[in-house]
Amino acid sequence: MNREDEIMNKKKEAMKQLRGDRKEWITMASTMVKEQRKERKAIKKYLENQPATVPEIADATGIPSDKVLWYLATLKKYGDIVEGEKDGSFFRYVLTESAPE
Amino acid sequence: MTLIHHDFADQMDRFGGNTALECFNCGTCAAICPLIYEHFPRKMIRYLQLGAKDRILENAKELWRCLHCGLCSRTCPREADPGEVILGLKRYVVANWRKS
Amino acid sequence: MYNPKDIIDLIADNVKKTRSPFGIPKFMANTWWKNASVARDGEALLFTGLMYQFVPYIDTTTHYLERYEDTGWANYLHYTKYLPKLISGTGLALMTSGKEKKRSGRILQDIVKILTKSNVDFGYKPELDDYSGILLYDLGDQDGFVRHAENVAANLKSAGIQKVITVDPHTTYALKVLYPRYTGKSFEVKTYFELIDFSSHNGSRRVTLHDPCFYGRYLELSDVPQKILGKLDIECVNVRNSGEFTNCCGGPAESISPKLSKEVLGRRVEELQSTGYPIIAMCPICLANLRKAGAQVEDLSSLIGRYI
Amino acid sequence: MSSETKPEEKEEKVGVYICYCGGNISDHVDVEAVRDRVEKIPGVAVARTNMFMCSDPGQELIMEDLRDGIVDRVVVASCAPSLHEMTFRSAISRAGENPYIYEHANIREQVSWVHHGEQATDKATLLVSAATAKAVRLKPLEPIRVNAMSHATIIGGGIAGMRAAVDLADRGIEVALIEKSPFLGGQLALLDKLAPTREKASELVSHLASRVINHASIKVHSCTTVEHFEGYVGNFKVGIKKHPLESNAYKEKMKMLNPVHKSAEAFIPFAGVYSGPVPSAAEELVIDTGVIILATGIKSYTPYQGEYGYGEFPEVITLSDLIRNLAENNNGGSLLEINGRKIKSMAMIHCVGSRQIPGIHPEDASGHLNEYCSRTCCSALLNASNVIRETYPKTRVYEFYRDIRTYGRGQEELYEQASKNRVVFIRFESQEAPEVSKNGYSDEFPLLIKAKDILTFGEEVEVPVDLVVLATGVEPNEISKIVDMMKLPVGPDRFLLEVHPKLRPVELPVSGIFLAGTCQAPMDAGEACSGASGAAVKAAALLSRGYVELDPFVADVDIQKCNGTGACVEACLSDGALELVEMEIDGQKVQRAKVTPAFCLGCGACVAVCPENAIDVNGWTLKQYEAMVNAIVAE
Amino acid sequence: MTSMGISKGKILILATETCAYPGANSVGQAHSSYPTNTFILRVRAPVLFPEYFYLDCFKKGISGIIIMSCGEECPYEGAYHALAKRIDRVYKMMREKNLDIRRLRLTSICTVCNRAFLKEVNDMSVLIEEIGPPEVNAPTSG
Amino acid sequence: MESNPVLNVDALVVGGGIAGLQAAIDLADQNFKVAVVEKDASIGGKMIRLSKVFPTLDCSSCITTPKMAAAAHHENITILTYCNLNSLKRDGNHLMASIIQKPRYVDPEKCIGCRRCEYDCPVYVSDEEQGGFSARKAVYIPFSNAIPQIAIVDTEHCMLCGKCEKACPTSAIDYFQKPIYFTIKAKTAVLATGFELTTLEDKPQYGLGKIPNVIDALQMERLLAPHGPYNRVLRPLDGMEPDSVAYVQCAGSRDKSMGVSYCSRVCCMYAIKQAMLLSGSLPLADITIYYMDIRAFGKGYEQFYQNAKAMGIEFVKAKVAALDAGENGSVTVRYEAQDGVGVTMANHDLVVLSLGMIPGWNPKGVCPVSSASDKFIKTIQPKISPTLTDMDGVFTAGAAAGPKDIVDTITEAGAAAMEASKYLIELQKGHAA
Repeated sequence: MNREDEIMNKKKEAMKQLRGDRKEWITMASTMVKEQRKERKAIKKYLENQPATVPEIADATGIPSDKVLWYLATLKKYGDIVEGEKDGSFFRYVLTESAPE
Repeated sequence: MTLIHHDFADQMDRFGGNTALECFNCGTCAAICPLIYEHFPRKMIRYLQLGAKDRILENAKELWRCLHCGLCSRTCPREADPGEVILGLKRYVVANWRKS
Repeated sequence: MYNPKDIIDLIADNVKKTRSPFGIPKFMANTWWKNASVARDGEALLFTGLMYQFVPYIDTTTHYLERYEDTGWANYLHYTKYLPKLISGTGLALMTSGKEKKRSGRILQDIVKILTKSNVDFGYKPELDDYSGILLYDLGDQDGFVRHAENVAANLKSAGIQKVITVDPHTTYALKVLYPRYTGKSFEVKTYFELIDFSSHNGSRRVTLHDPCFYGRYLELSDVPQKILGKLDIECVNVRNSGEFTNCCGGPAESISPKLSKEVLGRRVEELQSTGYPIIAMCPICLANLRKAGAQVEDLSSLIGRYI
Repeated sequence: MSSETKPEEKEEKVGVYICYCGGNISDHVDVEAVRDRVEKIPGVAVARTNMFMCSDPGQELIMEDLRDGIVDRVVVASCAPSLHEMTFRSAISRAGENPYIYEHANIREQVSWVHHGEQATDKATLLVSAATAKAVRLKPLEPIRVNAMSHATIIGGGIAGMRAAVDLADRGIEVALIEKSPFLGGQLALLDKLAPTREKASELVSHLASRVINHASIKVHSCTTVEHFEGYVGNFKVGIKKHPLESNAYKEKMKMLNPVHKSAEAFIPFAGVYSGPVPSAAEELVIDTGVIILATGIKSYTPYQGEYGYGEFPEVITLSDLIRNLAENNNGGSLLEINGRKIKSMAMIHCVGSRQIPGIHPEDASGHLNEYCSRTCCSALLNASNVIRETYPKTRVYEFYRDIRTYGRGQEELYEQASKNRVVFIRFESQEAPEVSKNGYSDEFPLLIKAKDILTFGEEVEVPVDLVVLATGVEPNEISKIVDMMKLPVGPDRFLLEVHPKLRPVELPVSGIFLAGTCQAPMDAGEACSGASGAAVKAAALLSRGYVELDPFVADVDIQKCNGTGACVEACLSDGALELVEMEIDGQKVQRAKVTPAFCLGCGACVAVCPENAIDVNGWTLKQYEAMVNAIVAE
Repeated sequence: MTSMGISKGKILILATETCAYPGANSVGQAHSSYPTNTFILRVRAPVLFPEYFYLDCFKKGISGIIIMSCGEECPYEGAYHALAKRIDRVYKMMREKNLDIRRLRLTSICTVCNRAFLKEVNDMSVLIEEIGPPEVNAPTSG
Repeated sequence: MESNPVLNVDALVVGGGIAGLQAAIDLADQNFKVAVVEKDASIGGKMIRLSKVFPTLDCSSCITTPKMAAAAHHENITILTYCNLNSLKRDGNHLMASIIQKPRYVDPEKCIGCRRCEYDCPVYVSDEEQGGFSARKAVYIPFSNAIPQIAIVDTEHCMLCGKCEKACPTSAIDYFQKPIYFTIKAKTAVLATGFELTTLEDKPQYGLGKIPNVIDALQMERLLAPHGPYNRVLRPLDGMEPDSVAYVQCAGSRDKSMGVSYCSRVCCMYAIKQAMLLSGSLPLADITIYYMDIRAFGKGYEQFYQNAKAMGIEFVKAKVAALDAGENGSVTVRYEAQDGVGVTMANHDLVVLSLGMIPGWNPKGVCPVSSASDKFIKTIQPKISPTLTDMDGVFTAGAAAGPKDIVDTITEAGAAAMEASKYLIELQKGHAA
């Protein structure tokens, strides 16, 4: 076993240990991320067909409207959507072309 | 016009509920009161503050709207105990009725 | 709205003459114990303050008062003045149905069962069980209240009573807070539910508690019933205005303005019903009032009584 | 156009950095388009953008380019230069370059906040282009270093002046404290028990005054006024004049000086601490000093004749009158007694001479309105009410107010205490002020106050009273002479105006002059001391090095071009800044202009008159302006 | 550089560092709009500019110049007086060259003179729209 | 005490908000060595999180960043972020501060602030810096103008998936980082520990934080900030642009039923400021401020208030008694209209609670400095030496010693620096003698 492998193995061991120590947090985060992926996907999928307002997305996806807005604000921050035209008192949100996932 | 009696608040001491002057008239008691009735109970408390005896006696009946539920006293930001002030006024009015 | 002066005079007069606010002699109203197996002697005295017993009469009174309040010709006929007088005393007793009276009695009988199950050493002496006078206090008849309270307290003291078990919030407040303040006589006062000591697991259910103002705010006792129900697998679903911030049921306004009382009641019932669960009351006035609004409501003692 | 000796044909490398300002700019100016266009301007080596140019990563962009040698001139296009010119200059310094190779383009206050659409982007481009044209012509400059005297002159011997004096003296700096009266203590000495803690004003004043008087490093000049001012930071000259007592207004107060106490450190109630002998004859002196702290303070507003019955009824007095009465009369009875009259009921009226509203309140003789809140009167009034109610339980107190402003620590408690003491509050709107009139109902109370009371649902309330107390606000002291001499900015409220309330709250635009206490705005004693110490710390920092660095923006003579006509010397506005000196050039004795940088104001009056274009102001040259104009007119 | 969208005649504003320049910023802070053909140069004191500077500007195609000084409040004592005299000479030279003297304005703008600032720029903007660009023939600079 | 590494300075400043930074700069400018200890991952305190500041309406970021940069780059100042003060005790002529630097799980020397880790991290975590209205990642840079620009890993939400480690161009991620313990030895200290707000949950009548579209004033600051979560003001329930916004003043001050009897001093002015900014961004919206007394006591404040009135912002004199959820996401405000009909219910699309200021730090158990009955740090000579605490050589400034606005805070920070520098000079003299 060469020295590099040895270091790698040691790190793997340490990571395993760390994962064990933080098990509770990791499980919680993983569950949360799973849920988030699902919801994010649903929102984006709906937006693929047409720009939409928060209530429209909420109606279509069944995700509570405050949560929809929270996702949209974040997606906007990371460049996946942009704010579009205003419709009454609401803005429509538009998927950007480069949006991954 | 409301006429002021300088010593009324002190005269109220013997009827209890003598914290009326501690109220800073924010209106919480009126708005929180389950009766949802105009300015009640702050209106009566205000008359007491000013010593507007006549106004209190004219409107005395209103005092008995109070359910003595204590919500106003519990939520009063000044801890001026509006509920007890109203009870004190009831006693004052009853004493007044009995006197006459 | 009725003239408070008339009501106060009437009640004060009734209490003076009959020691009952409605002018109904005690022997007529307080009959529940005859059908209950309750000892006379015990370490603590069960003191009902007769509130539950009066409820059926209050209902009847309100029914009439409501009919004539603020009607122009009622005023013209001087009904506003004479009506309250008309519906008090034995006349009132005759107008009130026996069924209602029985229902009230059952609550007290349940309380006896609950205390017994909790191994509380208590007894009941009808001759010592008196009206507390609280209504006079609330209405501002301070002199009348103090006179009456001194009488009641002296009675208890001379019978050597130290510990008192109460069953309703108004009487509890009177004995625990007002008597020491205005009569100088103190007792060790506990409500019956503070003494409950048993648990039961019969499958969970949910109820909505309506905290009475005196328990929730003045006496800060509302966490006690919650805990006891928890021991019985009963979950309490709280509305926003509960505990220290509970909302009045409107009951206390009945004698002065049934209309006002009804408005307040309506708002409170709406809030309580919003949970969708049955409502639990623990005060005879709340109980009667909420029932009047057609809510699905029962007394705390009735609910607990079923778990014995 | 005269022949221009071009420096060596070295291409300047300008870096242009354009800020988004988090949308403040980029919402109206297409920042990326500006960048694209500017990049093409000759001389621009690189053009970059950032969300916040002033942020650390933004500054790092510039510093990296400088360190890498990509650029040697910097233009930042962002907000107003007053906000961030210094920020970017210091970033350049940190990158090891001369901070004066910097030019600022203001594309926020003067573009994105006033223009919209495509034209905003176009104008921003032109402004950046003009800045670039100037930047190309910038040369490194060295700041002018002048020795700074470790000496401070403080004008005003009130609480703030004394606080600053003690701070600086303790810090090892010599201090001259100038006070126009024979007493130290200013307005604070006119008070008694202070809100909210009821500390005795006399004790606080005495404590600080005794430190001032006994401090080896503080020289107190009482009965003294400032008559003359010149110089620059680190080296000011303050001409002062000491006045004998005949010439000023403090005779009355001096009479109270008990002959036994006619020595320094005696506290005279409602006057202050007597700080030493009054000069017997006028005397003029000049103080050489490094910095100046203004602590010229405030005075009480005087109600106009008839304002709430003032001057009309003897029973209407000011809060100052009341405080003095309270302190001086303690009859021990259950009723307050003022001017021999037992006060059974009295009214306090808030906001007299404060929070005045155009159209409602009349302007004073000089056309001013005090639109500001005087900040201290609510607490002072409540404090007085409490003292009265606690000392004279039978005296009823009514307070007529607009808003109760007990904002500070322990002040809301004062308000609550007043309520507990059964002071009755009546609230009025400014347009329906209470009316004070003769009481027509009874002889028991001479006056009647009528007010439309908001707290009583807008009903009119009538209060019969024996006494009306007006809570008069404060106004800055009359210091127009000093303002003119030192060229100080004054705000619309007539108080001295700081450079920026948050960035530089105790500084004035004239370097080396600071603000302490109430000459800046109404304050209570604690706040005035805070302000004074805040000014002192800035002065201490400035003087701690023994020298001061001045902006190098001063006139500079090109000896090659100068032919000694002297037109510049004639045009010069600052004594001593320009002179003709004899020198030898090519073996010939000639006259040439010479600049004394510390005195030069950098105004450029000399520049315009030189027939040879031989003089210019460093950093602001005529050539640079011409280049900017060329950039603006370029298509 | 591409032709700019700002096609109207251009107005040059010489704004003093202590008064008018912060005054212009104060207009910005108030988000009050004014024409875009205005170019504010920050100056320490406009007394720096010789007579020919103004004439050169017109020659270069500037349609109007507003000097926004501190007026009598000027921190450089005597500068305003010297400036005023100079501007009188510039007016004389402008007349000689047939230039409408309304193209040059000497004003005082303080740090909070929002309304005065807006009035000056708007007035000048209206004026140059009305009278068009300047035509200068003779050489001017010394 | 363990033999922790020791940092020797003249002055320790606890708290890297505007008060601490100003005090540090004023000390450092006099050539004293200063260490600033900040508990958050960035300096800047509450001020850097605001939109604009009253009464000048300057952009808060634009005023704070120069001070942050000036302190961070000052040769006499050492900034220590993400550090907790464990204890501050006197030891003879010195103060000994025991400090724990929390692990960022990112090597500060290597991180270049490029945020690639943040982009690649798959976990969305509610971003408190944005009022919880949008998300950040489990590895993130606190906010755009944070100083220092160094990422931190939020271990509570980290899955240890390794994506950030892969994305980092400088191998700065270190999952095994441990807290660092060290000691600061100083001669004097300035406590500038600032304030926190009461919470939306503190008053049951205001809905315990459960009524949609009831937010606090700091959340509104984020909605108004140019780089806020939505880049505009929207209702958090459903993204609607509000037509009517209400401010509930004294929602955490002057209210004994909540245990806060004092005035928080800044709420009137920030509510007016926000109202003005709102009327700029939502010109058609109705804006109402429910208040008891408008406390516009500072320089230029009263005029600011009068301007707001002239702009059409409605001021209603009443303390709001209760809030309820209304129809379609609106909020019902219940109050007594004092000159009108009495009890009134009004509906608004968005309601902002002007919460109260409470101390940001409790010295108990950490440092023998006393708090007053209002729980803020006690000052012993509030009139003539307002920054003195009851611990010799320890001074306080800003909101640590009671609610305070920015202007008063900055001035007071200068005053604390003055006291501290005098104390240092006294010490030097003592040594010389």
